[in-house]
Amino acid sequence: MFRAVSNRLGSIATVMFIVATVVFVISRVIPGDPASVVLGAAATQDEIARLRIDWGLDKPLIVQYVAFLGQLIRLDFGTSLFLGQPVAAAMLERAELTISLCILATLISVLFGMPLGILAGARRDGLFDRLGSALAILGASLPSFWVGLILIRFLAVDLGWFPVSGWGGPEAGWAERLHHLILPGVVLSLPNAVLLLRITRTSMIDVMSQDYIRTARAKGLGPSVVILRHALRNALLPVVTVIGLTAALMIGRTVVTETVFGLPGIGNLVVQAVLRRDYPVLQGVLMTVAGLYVVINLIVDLLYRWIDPRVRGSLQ
Amino acid sequence: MGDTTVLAVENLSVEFRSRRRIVRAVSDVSFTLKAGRTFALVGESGSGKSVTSLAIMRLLAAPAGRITGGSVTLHAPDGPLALTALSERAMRAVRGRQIAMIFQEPMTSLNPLFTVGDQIAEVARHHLGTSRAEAFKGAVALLDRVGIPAAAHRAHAYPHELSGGMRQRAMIAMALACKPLVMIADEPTTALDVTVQAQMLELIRELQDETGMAVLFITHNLGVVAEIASEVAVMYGGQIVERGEAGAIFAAPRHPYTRGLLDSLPPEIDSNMPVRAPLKAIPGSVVDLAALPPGCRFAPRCAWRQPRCETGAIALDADPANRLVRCVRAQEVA
Amino acid sequence: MTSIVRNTENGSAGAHPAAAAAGSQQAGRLSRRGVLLAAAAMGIALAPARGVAQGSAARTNLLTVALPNDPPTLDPTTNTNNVTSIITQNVFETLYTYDAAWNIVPMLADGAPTFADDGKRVGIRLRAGVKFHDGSTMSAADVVASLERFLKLSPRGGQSMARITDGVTATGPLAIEIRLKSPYAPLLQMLSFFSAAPAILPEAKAKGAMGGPLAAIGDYIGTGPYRLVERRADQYVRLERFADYSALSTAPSGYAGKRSALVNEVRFIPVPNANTRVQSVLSGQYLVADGLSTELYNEIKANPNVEPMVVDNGGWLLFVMNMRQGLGTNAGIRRAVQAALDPESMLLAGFGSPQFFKANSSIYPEGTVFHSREGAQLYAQKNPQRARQLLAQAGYRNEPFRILTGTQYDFIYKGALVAAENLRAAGMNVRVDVMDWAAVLEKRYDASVWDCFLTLHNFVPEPSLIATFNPGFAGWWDTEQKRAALGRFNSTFDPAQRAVAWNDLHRIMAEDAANLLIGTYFGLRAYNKRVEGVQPLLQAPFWNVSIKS
Amino acid sequence: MIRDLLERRKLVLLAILLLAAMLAASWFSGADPQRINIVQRLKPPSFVNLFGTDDFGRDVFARVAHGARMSLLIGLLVTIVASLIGAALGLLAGFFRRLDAALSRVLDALMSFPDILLAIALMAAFGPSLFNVVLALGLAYSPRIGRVVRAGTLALRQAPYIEAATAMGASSLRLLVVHVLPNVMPLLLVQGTFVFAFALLTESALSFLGTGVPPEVPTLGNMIASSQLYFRSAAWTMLFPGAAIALAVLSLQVIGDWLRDTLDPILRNVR
Repeated sequence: MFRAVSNRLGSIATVMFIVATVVFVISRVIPGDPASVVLGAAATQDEIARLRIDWGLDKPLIVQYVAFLGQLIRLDFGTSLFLGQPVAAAMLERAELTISLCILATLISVLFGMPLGILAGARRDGLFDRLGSALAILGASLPSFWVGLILIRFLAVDLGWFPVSGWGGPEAGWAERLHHLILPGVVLSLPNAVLLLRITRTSMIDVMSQDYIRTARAKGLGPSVVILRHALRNALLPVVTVIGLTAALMIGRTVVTETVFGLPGIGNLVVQAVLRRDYPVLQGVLMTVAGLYVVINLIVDLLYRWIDPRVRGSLQ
Repeated sequence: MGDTTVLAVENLSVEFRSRRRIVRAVSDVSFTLKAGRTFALVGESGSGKSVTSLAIMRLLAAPAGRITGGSVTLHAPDGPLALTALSERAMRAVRGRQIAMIFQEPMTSLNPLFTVGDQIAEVARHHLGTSRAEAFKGAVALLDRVGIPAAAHRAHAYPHELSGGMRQRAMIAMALACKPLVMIADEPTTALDVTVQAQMLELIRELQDETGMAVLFITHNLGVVAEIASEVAVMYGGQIVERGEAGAIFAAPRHPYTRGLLDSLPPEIDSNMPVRAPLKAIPGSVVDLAALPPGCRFAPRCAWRQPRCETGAIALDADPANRLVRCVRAQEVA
Repeated sequence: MTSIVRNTENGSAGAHPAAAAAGSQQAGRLSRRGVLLAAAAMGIALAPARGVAQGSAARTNLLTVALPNDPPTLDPTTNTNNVTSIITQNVFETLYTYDAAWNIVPMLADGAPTFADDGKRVGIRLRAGVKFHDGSTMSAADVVASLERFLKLSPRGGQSMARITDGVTATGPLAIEIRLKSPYAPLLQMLSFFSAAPAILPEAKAKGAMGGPLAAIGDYIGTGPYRLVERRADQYVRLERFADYSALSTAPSGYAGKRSALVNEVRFIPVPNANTRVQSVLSGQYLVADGLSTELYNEIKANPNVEPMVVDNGGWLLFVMNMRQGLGTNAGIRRAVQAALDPESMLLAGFGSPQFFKANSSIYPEGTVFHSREGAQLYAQKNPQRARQLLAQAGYRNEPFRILTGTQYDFIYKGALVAAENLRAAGMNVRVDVMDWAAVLEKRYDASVWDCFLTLHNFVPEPSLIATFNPGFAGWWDTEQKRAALGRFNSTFDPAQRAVAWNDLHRIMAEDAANLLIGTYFGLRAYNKRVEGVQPLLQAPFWNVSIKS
Repeated sequence: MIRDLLERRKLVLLAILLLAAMLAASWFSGADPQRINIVQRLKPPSFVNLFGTDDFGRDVFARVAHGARMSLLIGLLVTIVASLIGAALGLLAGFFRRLDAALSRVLDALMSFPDILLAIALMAAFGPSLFNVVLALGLAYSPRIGRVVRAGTLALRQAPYIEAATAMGASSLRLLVVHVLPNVMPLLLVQGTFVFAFALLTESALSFLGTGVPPEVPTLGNMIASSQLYFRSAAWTMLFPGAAIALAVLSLQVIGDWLRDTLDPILRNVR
């Protein structure tokens, strides 16, 4: 067991190193410089130069790169050039919103994707199967921001059922917070729900054709018991990994959803960081997101091994 | 035990219907299962023997598979039950309770994510409503009864932790959970190696003597039939071509197909069988159930073929008293 | 760049779709209850409650203001960002300010300044008993330290003024003196205009931040009617009423006179997406939305409970040419460009309808001191043929004429596209280089990359405050006659002579054709009808503003 | 299984026709998508302007037609770039055990960035131009293809005919190109179709965020981004481009699904 985890950690370390290098190169190659953005259009050239020196942007790239890696080891992402606060603090302030949004979106995608997938897979080419596949393909082809704008227009502005943007002031309780997160949650969950539906359906079809399902029916068990107890648990194995992975990839998609709905989360922070050339924040968010993805990947992998008794015993 | 009939299959016919093809998998099959005795259904794959067993259990893949004729009647102690007429819910009460079934692939017939004990206990808890602990204790007893060593420990094992033979024993234990009247064994020994095969047959015979249950044994291996069956029916192209007492048929097959099957057996396996002609294979390939010839379905491959074989349908008529043969030249074959 | 971000901001703060709406102080509370999200999600979705959506706005003592972007910093002195000024003008005050007619009137100063040594030594007396937010009372030492900080850090006027300032000293507990190297006419403008402003801070705070922006929230101590309470970047800035604010007794007029905080809290929320910003005020989620696109005027007008407000002195568009390198150095080509441009269609493309702009040749409108007819005949020639001749005479050989632009402000982007069409009609080989705002701002100072760019300049009450006259400003317009006229304008005190000098400068601007005036445009904002007291100013203050319940 | 494939063929034909129509629409749309006519701005759909006009007075139908062609072009180019990089990485990683560890770490690293995030960062780094969008998205999607090709190559490596070819002394390069590549092509084709669909969506999202193709290049994403403001007063400026993207992605997915199922027998032994 230990050997399996240690070489996984080894590979994770190399992956994170490559990620760090890619992030550094990207952020340093971006044209446009943060100093001019902070000082405003009327600032003269020498003021901009002075600020660049303050931020150490004038040092040769190699020096900046080493400094960057040094900071990373200590998990210190440096201070935002723009927000005047440490990057870690900026992310923490926004993490709560993004994480709540992702949890809600994952729940919505599970609540809609899986049951439909199970029903579709249980009886192949049945009504649910056709309906499910049609919904899946349609859902996967709608651009999320377009759906967001339409929802805002009709549900928020015309009907007034939901707030238009943001997620309530500091005094807002979690009920109001939630009310703000419903529409973005739905938009964010769309691609995941579709993926879950498809994966669950394929997995169900595969499991329903297995011999032990025929055995279960031969034991006289009713269809609901056969599906829910015997088929579902086996079908969910591959689905669990997908839920884990898509939750991680979802963070990337929050960028669009948070922009459409004006939510001050991490997704929006990274767009700002790019547009304001706030290198430290860009590096911090990209590292965190990539790190999160790798960690979630590991957890899901271990989870999968633990659930499946066939593998649990012989953890190679 | 005498020979009280437990299960009667009369003129059973099954079809698989898809948009452009109708496969007549089983045509007009009749036989009866007697308590304490084993009835064998023999034939090459595609002869309809497995479909017959699934039809009895009403486990045909809906909506394609359908029973299009005949009936299956279970003579339970509290009165006969026409299985083909039962509602799905009523049939569920029969499956696993009065009629149990074991399958060919022990490796995949058990749910990988549940312990063996749980899967056996589930039958008792479902049908008899016994408590979880009691059912599990029963399961351990059954495992012990079917010859699995250290049954109490093994009950907590997962299927992948058992050998093929042990898993098949677990399947048998599961089948016995509710002391069924009939056990259908669909090629239970095919996937096992020869030594384990013999033990399995011995186990089934013991259990049968002990419980008096009727066994429908489905196989393509004539050697196994000789070992275990008292009565046998040979199926070809969805029809029974010959039915009768096992020993008699082995000694004097009256249908060309049965004869061909026996001739293709390597002699040394059946040392107690007089050596007939040299090893011969049956020419041609199995008939296509979607394009059945008019007359005898074996005619295209039959050495004794005559024009009249291919005109009208051939009846299954009693040749000597206790033998049925579906061949006009049965006399000459013997 | 989400292209539709209408903003009359002069500064750049290239923020575009920054996050909007307030974050949560009770961070801990929600995450502990994260697990209830699922059950609640279903419950809430089924019970649409309009009230909840506007929960925070319903209270009558909370004024929510949606702004186009999140200010990079709240320091009133170190940057020219328009959103920063809008917020901090409620927190800090300056020695002088403007009344409704843009006359300069005392604010923290106690009366007009005294001039000695023919204008080189300026004495200013200070009001007594003015309270800072931290309870201390304003003294001469505070003002001296604040002005020194202004001279050192303010990019707008401070640094150019610093070159001709010997020093600032306290001549008494409530009196200071500014010693200049030469008379400086725009001095009072510099001490009044609230952008990169000479905000008055306690001495300790000013001295503590001589190197850069104020760091902690606690350092933002001013004398204004509201205190800065909390700032969560990209989420909100919260100001609270300052109980013992020392108000003037004179009647309120423009920025001058009595300022009173009529609401408990003013909360500024960045909502960069223009569409979302206007929807949030139309749906009643926020009470005020600023920097809106004039295209939305009709839609706002149609809404029963929201009032549109056109701000007539929004700013003006300038077509700046590169005098340091490339085609722009050739005067003939510049005049050809001047002849080819059609300001009317450039403005129509950007602002939607003539109701929201004036295609005129003067930076300041009729009826104001600085209105000028000079250069009118060179304005809006819309004459591609004449341009073609001028190009031939200037020896133009079809080299690419590069227009540098970004999409941060849609009226700049569209104006640039129309200008490109006009120049192409005159036979020029035009290339439009579009990039995001941060890159535009950087590239402006790289003379090798562009030939011209269209930019905006916010309304400023006095020409000396116009940044583009500064020779260091991108484009590097620095001809001999311009430098002389600018020198005369800045050194004379006598208004008549200043008007003459200004007219000369206006004429030279048209003749040099380095900075072509395209026209002036109006700003648009919208506010809920329950809000009273919002003034039609570009940087509208939020004192003397109340909410009807 | 076979039955529903035949039935779906009609659907796939329709999808292919739709994509072809979107590609060709720009040739017979008549109006010039770039012609600015301020007086005609924001006119509702009419016979003159089938999809109405936008805030510059340009004909929306012409712009959607050109936009569709441009977006599809970008999608295709991205797929090609992603396939080239992905296939190269995948083949090398799959075939040469020594390279496998390093290359698959690189694939994992790229894969750990959500595609849109990586694209945004690359776009900011490269600056907004058509070529850069294709490069950025191509890089972002290359690991998705790389992993599939690697899996395919790994599976094929033990295949008897590969061993036979090696036995006959075939050079690894020849082996890769002649033997492995053709057998991995179906995998590439299926994955490529889905990458094409995702690229369309991501390109439009990039344009919406303002970090995509320069605004004057009429892609569908740009059109939606710039028409947000007129959603209430002139909804057609936003609805038609959005519908066009949805239809294009829908068609690509139908084709992708069909390809995967018809090529399934081949894939099955590889998977």
